[in-house]
Amino acid sequence: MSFISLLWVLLLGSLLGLELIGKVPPTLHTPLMSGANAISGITMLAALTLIVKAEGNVPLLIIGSVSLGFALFNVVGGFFVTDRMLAMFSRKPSNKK
Amino acid sequence: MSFISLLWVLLLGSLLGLELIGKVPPTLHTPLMSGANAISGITMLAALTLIVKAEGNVPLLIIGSVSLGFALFNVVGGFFVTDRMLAMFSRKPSNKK
Amino acid sequence: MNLPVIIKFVIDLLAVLLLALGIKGLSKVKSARDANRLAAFAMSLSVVGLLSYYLGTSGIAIQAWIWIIIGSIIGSLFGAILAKKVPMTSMPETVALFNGCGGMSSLLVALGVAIFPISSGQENFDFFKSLINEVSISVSIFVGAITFTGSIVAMAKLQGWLSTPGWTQSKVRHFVNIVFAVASLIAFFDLINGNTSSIWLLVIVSSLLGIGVTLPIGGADMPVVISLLNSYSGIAAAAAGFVVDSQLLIVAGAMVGAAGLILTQVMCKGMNRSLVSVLFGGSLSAQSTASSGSGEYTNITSCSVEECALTLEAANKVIIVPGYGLAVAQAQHTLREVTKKLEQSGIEVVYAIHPVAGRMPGHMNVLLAEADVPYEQLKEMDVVNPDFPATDVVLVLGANDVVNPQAKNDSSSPLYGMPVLDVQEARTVFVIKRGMSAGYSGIKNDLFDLPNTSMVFGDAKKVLNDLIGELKDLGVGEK
Amino acid sequence: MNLPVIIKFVIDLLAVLLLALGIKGLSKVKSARDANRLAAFAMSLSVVGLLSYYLGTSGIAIQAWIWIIIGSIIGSLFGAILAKKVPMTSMPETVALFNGCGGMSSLLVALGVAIFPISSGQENFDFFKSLINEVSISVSIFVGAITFTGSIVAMAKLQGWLSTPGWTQSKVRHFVNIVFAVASLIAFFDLINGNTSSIWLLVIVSSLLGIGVTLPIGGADMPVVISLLNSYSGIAAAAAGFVVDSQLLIVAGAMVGAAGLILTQVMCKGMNRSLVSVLFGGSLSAQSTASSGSGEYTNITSCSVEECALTLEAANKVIIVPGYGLAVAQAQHTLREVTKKLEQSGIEVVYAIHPVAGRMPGHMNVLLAEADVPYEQLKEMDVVNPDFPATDVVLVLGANDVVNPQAKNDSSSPLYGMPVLDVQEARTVFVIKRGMSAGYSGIKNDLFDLPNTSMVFGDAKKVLNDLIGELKDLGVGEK
Ligand SMILES: NC(=O)c1ccc[n+]([C@@H]2O[C@H](COP(=O)([O-])OP(=O)(O)OC[C@H]3O[C@@H](n4cnc5c(N)ncnc54)[C@H](OP(=O)(O)O)[C@@H]3O)[C@@H](O)[C@H]2O)c1
Ligand SMILES: NC(=O)c1ccc[n+]([C@@H]2O[C@H](COP(=O)([O-])OP(=O)(O)OC[C@H]3O[C@@H](n4cnc5c(N)ncnc54)[C@H](OP(=O)(O)O)[C@@H]3O)[C@@H](O)[C@H]2O)c1
Repeated sequence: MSFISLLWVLLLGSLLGLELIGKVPPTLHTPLMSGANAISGITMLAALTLIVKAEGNVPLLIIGSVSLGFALFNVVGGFFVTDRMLAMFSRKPSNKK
Repeated sequence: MSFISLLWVLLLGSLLGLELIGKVPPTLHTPLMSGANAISGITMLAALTLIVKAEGNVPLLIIGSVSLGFALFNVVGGFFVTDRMLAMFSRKPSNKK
Repeated sequence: MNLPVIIKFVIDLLAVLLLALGIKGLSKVKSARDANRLAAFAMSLSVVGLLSYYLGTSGIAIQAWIWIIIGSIIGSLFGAILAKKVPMTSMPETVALFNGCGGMSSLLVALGVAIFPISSGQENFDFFKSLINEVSISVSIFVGAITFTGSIVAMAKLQGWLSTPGWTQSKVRHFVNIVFAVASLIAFFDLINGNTSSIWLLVIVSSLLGIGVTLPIGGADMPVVISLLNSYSGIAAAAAGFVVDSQLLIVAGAMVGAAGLILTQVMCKGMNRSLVSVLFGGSLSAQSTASSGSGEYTNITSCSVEECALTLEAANKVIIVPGYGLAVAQAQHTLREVTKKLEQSGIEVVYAIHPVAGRMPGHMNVLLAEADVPYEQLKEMDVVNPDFPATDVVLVLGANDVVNPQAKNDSSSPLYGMPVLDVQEARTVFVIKRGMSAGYSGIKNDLFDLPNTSMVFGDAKKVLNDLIGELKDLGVGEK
Repeated sequence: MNLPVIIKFVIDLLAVLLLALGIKGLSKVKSARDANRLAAFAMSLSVVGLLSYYLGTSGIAIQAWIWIIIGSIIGSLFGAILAKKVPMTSMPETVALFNGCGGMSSLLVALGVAIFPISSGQENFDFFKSLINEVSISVSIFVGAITFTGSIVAMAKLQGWLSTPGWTQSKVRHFVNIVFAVASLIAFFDLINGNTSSIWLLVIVSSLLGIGVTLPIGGADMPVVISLLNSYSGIAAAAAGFVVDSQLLIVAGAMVGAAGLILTQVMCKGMNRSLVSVLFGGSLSAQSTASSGSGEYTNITSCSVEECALTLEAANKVIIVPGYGLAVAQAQHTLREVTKKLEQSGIEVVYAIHPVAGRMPGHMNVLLAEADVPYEQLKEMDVVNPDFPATDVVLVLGANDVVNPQAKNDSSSPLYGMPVLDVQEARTVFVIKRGMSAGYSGIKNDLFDLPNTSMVFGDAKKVLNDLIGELKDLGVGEK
């Protein structure tokens, strides 16, 4: 039962993802890609779990830590760079002032 | 765990429902309402389950059967009536022929 | 994890996909009809999935089959007959009735499970599991009962079987409803605490709550209420899904519940209303009798059917504006006869359809289509509005708010911002209604005061019948 | 079901809601920036949820904390520095790099779990559970490795570190890739069968597959490929969610995976390409060298920078059309200097931005904003198109396809149907590019043959620098 429910969660998450993006203006394709990319770094949670559950197994701790590093590189860098791009777009209102 | 997963299913189903309907032209409000209403008769599955699992308990069988009747009244009537309404709208193409 | 489980999962998954596609498709004109059929197919698929699962595992007893067949045949038969027979004018009450029965079904399932606990097949029965069970049973009963009684009241009001009692318009009703709500809550917690007998209390007070909330709401707001109750019946289905442990039910119920909520919002917006004022504001028409008395008309021109016929005879282009009153009078067929006569004399006739004209959104299209008005003659508001200046005669038939120029000119008006038909720009406007009373919004209509507007008082159907006679006398439409 | 579980569930739920809102908001100009921050907040929230859950249950060892802190600090630091430092012209490769690292992270987690099976806290360990575990580990490794190597290749190609080897354009590549795919499949099933050593085979062949698929694709198609790989990294995250039993990971991964797929489709459409031809068609530019040779130009006018400067000096209204070539030449700052000079002499200057001009969709806006071009001067295609007939001079800077009139006139052209800028309607058009080679689509540009078009050959940055000199000599912009 639990596994079936997880499959449902997978299916519904996918359907939701399909629905969430309707029309995107071309100007936003790149920032949206970059933002979604940052979100895909959510694997950091898996890396964290690995470290916490490693129970002193040093090789596992190292693998987990490296994995966490990669994930956070993706997440932090991704969000920052998206913000930088979007900051360029949103000069509109600041110029109108 | 299983219950938590069911809650996730509930949440994601709701989010999906929120996303599915974007802009509906007013002409379709009534058919959409009526069609969605027919779908809510999905409780017929619960009624069926009740009957199958009643294990010869007659009052339960009766309750299940009445419940099934109500649900199917909703489902069958709902889909038919929606189709009748939508048939009226879709005269457009048949007139163009 | 055996074969039946896998098969059922795949079927359920497919059913959910198709249902989602169905709901999505129903919101687009092009795909709506196919989407409805798709959803119907998905529902049958889900039944096949469930039955095949039980056939593949525990089996289904003969006795169970008998009750299944009895229940389905009776339910489907009545549903199909009603759906075929019901006139298009009664759509709102029909949808309300169907919806109420859906709620009743959830209520009954929950009651059945509560009274005769079934073996759920789960071996690891624990306290926590039973708590969830009781919560979902209570929710299912609560929401199911509200949906049922609320929908039945809505239906009765729309059918005219029930009027709005005066006391429901006073503040007392809020007090009464709060009492019901609190009582439901007490019964709810009592039930979860294991006191099974309070189940009947819950059934009764939540039924009363459904009645108490719906009764004060005016007939014109009913579409919104039905849509909201429809959303509730989705929630009831999802709760039933927790009771019988079915993800499919949970997903489908949640989808309908959420989509219904959005639709309710969209509907409110389309009618220039807010959900809060619909639910707690009481009947608009009750409020309006007061305010419409204070709106003073200063320059009303009333005229006879004969005059109207004479003007029509001389016209080249006529626009018909049908409204709520036409639907109430069920005069769409008579109207069609009038317009046929005009067309036969070479007069161009067009129908201007406001999106919320009638009793439900989109209702007017359905009514006129049923009266065999050719689709090409139905023009949507945005299309027809530029044509009014070049129009000789406009016939406003039981419409009021949708032709009120205040919506454009008077920013203090409650109608302000609602898009309207610019009938006042035509050469002559005839307004056919029974008296000077206001429309749905209860607001004075500036149109009636304009010099180019004449009122023709009387029931829409009667006036149109008279008009047919007059036109016949004038020889219109009899080349 | 204790308190930590409930708290974690609520936090996870909130995080998913916010992430969904974030993805949705990122697709609307108004809300994009806030949505990005919202998503970032949701991610931190999810970390807090996870850590507090473990603190509340099994606790977190000091040693674990140390490794957590080391990993996070190093990763975040490098990420933040790169994100701050990287020039806007290198956005595509930066996104590719980040994406690849996300894939690597999923790959490592799966490897770690596979090599050192951890106690998952589940007491009822059974065969079925371990099967699921192995499948999800394999999927995570497979998709993670492809994402990683594919993204790194994409980055290297975009940076110019890697060119497209000739053999990858022959049919051989399909054969090679099929071999890799089959080998992955074998390793996959071997792994599920319990043969843990084949994990390394899986890592190697899926890495090779990622390289083999990405290497033949031309640089201009890279945005699509990166978007697709981004979708993959979502799938890898979802698979990792199955490995560590986290619904949050599954939902977020699935959402990103599906949204990435849609975005990939939308992007392809915006560039008039199909996903299949991007993935299996090989490099467009490799194909185009052939076809562009066959496109014969009959009426090319070439002119010097001096002539161009003279015409500019006499103009009243100038429109700049920046394209891919401008981005490659990194000439946006030089361009800004030229336009400043023109403006100072009272010439009206406007930039016409085609949606897919540049190296990525929306790239041009970012580049010009970085060069401090005032936002008011950036005009979108639909807005600027009617202005061309009233324009004296158009400067086409390293743009080609986006100004090709074939897209409107020639229904047999592969470009047909793509919206373009109607530069040919201006009085004079100067096209600044290095030679006669074709653009991204490899198609002859009819614009170059028109009598009012003159070519100014040379690297965009060099030509613009020369132009500054010439304008200075003419005394433009020095009142
Ligand atoms: N379509 C929908 O979905 C929907 C749903 C709910 C609310 N609404 C709201 O309802 C309004 C609809 O506008 P509307 O112009 O169609 O209707 P309306 O403003 O409600 O006006 C209807 C008019 O018809 C007249 N009438 C009633 N019965 C009649 C009969 N038997 N014969 C002749 N006339 C009759 C009434 O005047 P007398 O009493 O003087 O005859 C009344 O003024 C809008 O405000 C809309 O927002 C619409
Ligand atoms: N923006 C995006 O998201 C994106 C992504 C992928 C594909 N695309 C596609 O790319 C095309 C974009 O159109 P476009 O007009 O911007 O570009 P284009 O059609 O690719 O043409 C670019 C032109 O710039 C010239 N060029 C290259 N380097 C130069 C330099 N250093 N100095 C001066 N000129 C240089 C090239 O000619 P020479 O070699 O003769 O100089 C080439 O003809 C569209 O077909 C679009 O569908 C766009």
